[in-house]
Amino acid sequence: MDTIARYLSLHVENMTGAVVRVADRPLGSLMTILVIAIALAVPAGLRVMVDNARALSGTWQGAADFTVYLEMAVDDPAAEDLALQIRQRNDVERAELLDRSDALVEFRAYSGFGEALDLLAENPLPHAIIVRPAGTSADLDQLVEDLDALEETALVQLDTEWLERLRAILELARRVVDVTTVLLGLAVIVVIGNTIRLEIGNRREEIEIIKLVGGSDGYIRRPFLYLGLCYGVGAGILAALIIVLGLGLVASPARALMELYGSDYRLAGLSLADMAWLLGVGGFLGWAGAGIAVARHLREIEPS
Amino acid sequence: MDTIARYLSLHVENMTGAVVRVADRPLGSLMTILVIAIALAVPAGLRVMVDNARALSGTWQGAADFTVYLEMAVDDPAAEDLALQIRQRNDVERAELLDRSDALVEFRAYSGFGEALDLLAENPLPHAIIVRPAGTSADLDQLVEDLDALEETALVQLDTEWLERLRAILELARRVVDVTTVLLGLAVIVVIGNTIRLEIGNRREEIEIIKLVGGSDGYIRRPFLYLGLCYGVGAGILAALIIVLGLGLVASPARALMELYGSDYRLAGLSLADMAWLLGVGGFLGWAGAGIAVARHLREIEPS
Amino acid sequence: MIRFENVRKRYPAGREALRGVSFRLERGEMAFLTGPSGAGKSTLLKLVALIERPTRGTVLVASQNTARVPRRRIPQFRRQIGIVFQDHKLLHDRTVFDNVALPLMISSLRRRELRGRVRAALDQVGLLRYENQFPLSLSSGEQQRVGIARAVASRPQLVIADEPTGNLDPGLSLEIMRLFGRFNDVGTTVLIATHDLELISRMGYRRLYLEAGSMAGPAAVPG
Amino acid sequence: MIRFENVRKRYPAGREALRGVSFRLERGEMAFLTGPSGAGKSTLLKLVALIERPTRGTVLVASQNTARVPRRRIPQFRRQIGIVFQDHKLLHDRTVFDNVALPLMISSLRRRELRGRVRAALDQVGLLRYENQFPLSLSSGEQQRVGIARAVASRPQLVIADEPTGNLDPGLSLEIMRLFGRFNDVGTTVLIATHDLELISRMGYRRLYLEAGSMAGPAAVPG
Ligand SMILES: Nc1ncnc2c1ncn2[C@@H]1O[C@H](COP(=O)(O)OP(=O)(O)OP(=O)(O)O)[C@@H](O)[C@H]1O
Ligand SMILES: Nc1ncnc2c1ncn2[C@@H]1O[C@H](COP(=O)(O)OP(=O)(O)OP(=O)(O)O)[C@@H](O)[C@H]1O
Ligand SMILES: [Mg+2]
Ligand SMILES: [Mg+2]
Repeated sequence: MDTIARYLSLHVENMTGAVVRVADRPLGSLMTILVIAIALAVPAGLRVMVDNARALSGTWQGAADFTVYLEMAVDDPAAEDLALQIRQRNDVERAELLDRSDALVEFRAYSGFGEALDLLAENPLPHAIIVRPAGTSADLDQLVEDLDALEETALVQLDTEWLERLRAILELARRVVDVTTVLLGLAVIVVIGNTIRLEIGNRREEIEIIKLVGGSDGYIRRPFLYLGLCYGVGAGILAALIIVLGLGLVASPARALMELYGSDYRLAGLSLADMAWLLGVGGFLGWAGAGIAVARHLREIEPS
Repeated sequence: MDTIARYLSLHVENMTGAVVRVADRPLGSLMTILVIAIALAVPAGLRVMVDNARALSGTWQGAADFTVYLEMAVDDPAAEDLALQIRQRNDVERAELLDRSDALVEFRAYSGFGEALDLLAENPLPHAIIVRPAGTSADLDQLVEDLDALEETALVQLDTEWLERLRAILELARRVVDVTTVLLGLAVIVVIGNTIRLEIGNRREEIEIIKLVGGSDGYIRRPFLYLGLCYGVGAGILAALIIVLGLGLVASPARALMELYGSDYRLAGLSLADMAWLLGVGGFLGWAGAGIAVARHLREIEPS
Repeated sequence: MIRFENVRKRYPAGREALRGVSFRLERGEMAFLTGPSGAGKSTLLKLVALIERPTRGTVLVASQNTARVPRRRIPQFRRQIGIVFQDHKLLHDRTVFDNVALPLMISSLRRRELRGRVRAALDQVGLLRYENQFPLSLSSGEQQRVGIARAVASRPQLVIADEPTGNLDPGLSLEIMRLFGRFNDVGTTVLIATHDLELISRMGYRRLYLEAGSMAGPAAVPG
Repeated sequence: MIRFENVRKRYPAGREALRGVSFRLERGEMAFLTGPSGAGKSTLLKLVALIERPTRGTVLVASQNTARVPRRRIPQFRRQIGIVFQDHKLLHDRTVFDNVALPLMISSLRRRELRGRVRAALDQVGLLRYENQFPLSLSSGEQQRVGIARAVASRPQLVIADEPTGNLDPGLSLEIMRLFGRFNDVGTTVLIATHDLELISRMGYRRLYLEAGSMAGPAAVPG
């Protein structure tokens, strides 16, 4: 019992020692923490942006609905009949008849050539059925093939080009962010490891002396690990702050973009869970970086 | 003459001394250089990506051409006449008549609803004149107004929505990259300053001793400045390498994206000028960071 | 307590600091180690404290063969020895009190007891009034005495000291040597390397004489 | 060469190390500074080398009032003084040769001349054979002698030494003191703080005696 209490008090002592050391040279420590914070904030911030873009792309278009255009000759009752038939398929979630006149309105709204269509002499559109598939993309191919084979069908059009473009852009952005994340995560470990390494160098004499009077490796190692942890957690907090500020800076062009799409989507900020993540990752990287540095460099220092 | 020669030899000695010091502890120095390189590479790499996207968006659509749809009643000779008239305006660079039948073909190709148009009973399109304006966007408003006022004109359509969306996205990306650049540029200075600060701490005894035997501040400062320079230049080189590798990693999704647009645009890499820039910026930031750290911390160390 | 058997020490640089040294220091004994500069005195003490390991021969300390103490057991091994260093080896960013308390903190001594022991040790070297000062604000003689206080604060069974009076005036030197004598009186084994021949001739403890890495004279008692 | 006029030194901690010291050391003179531990010997030498500044009173060195030497001129000021430190103050990552060469490099001496002077200085302290060794591989007496070689290599007009024989055996101590005597013979002013009363009584130079921050006895020659 007593031993455990003493061990704990030793730990607490080390921890406060580390905090004191950070607070003791406020500027130097703040600089270290700032660098780590930036290295954490950049990928986290970029990730928030990409997540936002994804959520936004979700609001732009539902699932990959597609349109079945019927022959001009198909009349209203036949078209409605067909829609019902399609709706009953297993691989179809929804199928709605778009009346010729409704279709023209729809076409105007989405084609981007809206006003140009006012110039048309008569409604040139046939009936159309809008289908939302239920299955996977493999099922989709089969479904399209089936519908195309119907004799009433003039054309099946998968209007997914725009969505695909967007997905490709986001995919690319995600890849860029991934590369950045790996690079900067590496940077965090190296910065902390490096700082601890130089810190160890600065305390070379102290380490030697403690070894000389019988301090074990664990005793020497502990304050450095706590120091790394302090750096990491401090950096996590600061990173959250930087992201909030950074999002503020990009908020205005983002809003401009939203307006272009007539969207009332609001940019999502950093959630509490994200912040907890940042703290956790910061603390872990700090501890790990310190551990690596200590393991590498503590043995090198032997009294002579 | 002799004094200058000695002074120069002192400089050379310091420079080689710095290089030797970097090479002497290969791992530690490489770590420092790696961090700085990452901090340089991330904004530079993102910048390259955004530049690419801009160049690409340039190939997608020329200047902001717009279309003047004529009344259905306007016949071929009258349309041709009007096109000639428009072409002669000062604020118009080019004006081309798009024949009704040609227009249908064009419409099919660009609207994304191409095949759906095959279902139309007859050509519903009027003649159209495609106008490329010559002046600024202020002139443009006047031009559009004038053309809209012509009695033959049914509709003037500025089809710039897609381009505007793209520009907004790129503007947003550029803003994000700017924030990132400032943050990471700051990080570079702090990392170098911090490293030099700890390096100075590690050499505290040496500095004290040199001061005791009469070494001037300049004599003590010089090797640290060269060390910072070495870190910066080394990091610049490594950053170029990282960018080349990073671009390699995002090349495949980028190509997928290009294919979606049917573009044969090839991703531009890092030019020699960019690399020179990286080296220059790295070297400058290295020297500056070291200078700041040295100025701050050298005075603190006085023999006692 | 200490037994050297034909110990040789050759440093990596190639210089041979000890060339076959054998002697024995009994539990509770006190002895002075003398010899000219570069004779190997510090080297001998370093072998006792496991700061260096012998190239050949056997070093036994408190019945343990030092060759059999693995790296990770060295801290424990050192805790039974109080060492006074030629260059003090004090921590400059801790107070005199904290410096003396260091070995006790490492052994996780209870706070109350630690305090008592540290102050007793400081009192013995006459520096109690400086307990809250930092080492840099002390004269070198004062620093040396802080080092002595640290070495004895944990009441080790063996104390080794490398020229503990090098920076002290003759009067203080004698006093410090008498202090070591008092530790010896209560059973501590003491080995002191010193140049102060005049001083030790007055004190009459056993003398070990090293010259060019070999033990000479009547002091050498083959193990 | 050195003139103290009613010099007082109070350290920030509040302790008064010198309480009104006046004395004069003529150009070409050699003197020993003695006194018990904590008397203020090191403090006095630090005032000469501008490592500390007096709280009150005037310190003149080589006809310069040290109070009038601004911070940025201190390096130049120090280059005219050779200093031997109590704790050697050697650079551990440079060879013995480079350590001794340091003050000469700082004065941008030509390579050829530098080499000659360094080797001559090392020869004088009997360590020429160690020129390519690193300080850590030397015994402390050897390190102390390297420090002496460094102090005299630039042939300064004034040499001050703080207990330069603290880690040396009596024989070597005498030899080193004689070496300082020889520098003095060729015109160098020398001031040495030491505890080795027996030794200096044999040498017969002037003695300055400090006690508790005041100069006492016949040595004190009011400025
Ligand atoms: N780490 C080392 N590497 C190489 N040689 C060393 C090392 N330490 C000591 N030596 C050499 O071993 C010899 C004995 O050194 P040691 O320090 O034991 O002498 P000493 O008797 O303590 O001398 P002093 O009285 O001057 O302190 C010396 O010649 C010294 O140069
Ligand atoms: N930097 C400092 N700050 C505060 N007090 C100091 C400082 N340096 C020395 N002192 C105090 O001033 C007094 C004189 O110290 P000094 O080092 O001059 O003594 P000394 O004569 O050289 O002693 P020794 O023979 O032990 O080296 C001592 O009481 C010491 O504690
Ligand atoms: Mg020794
Ligand atoms: Mg002193």
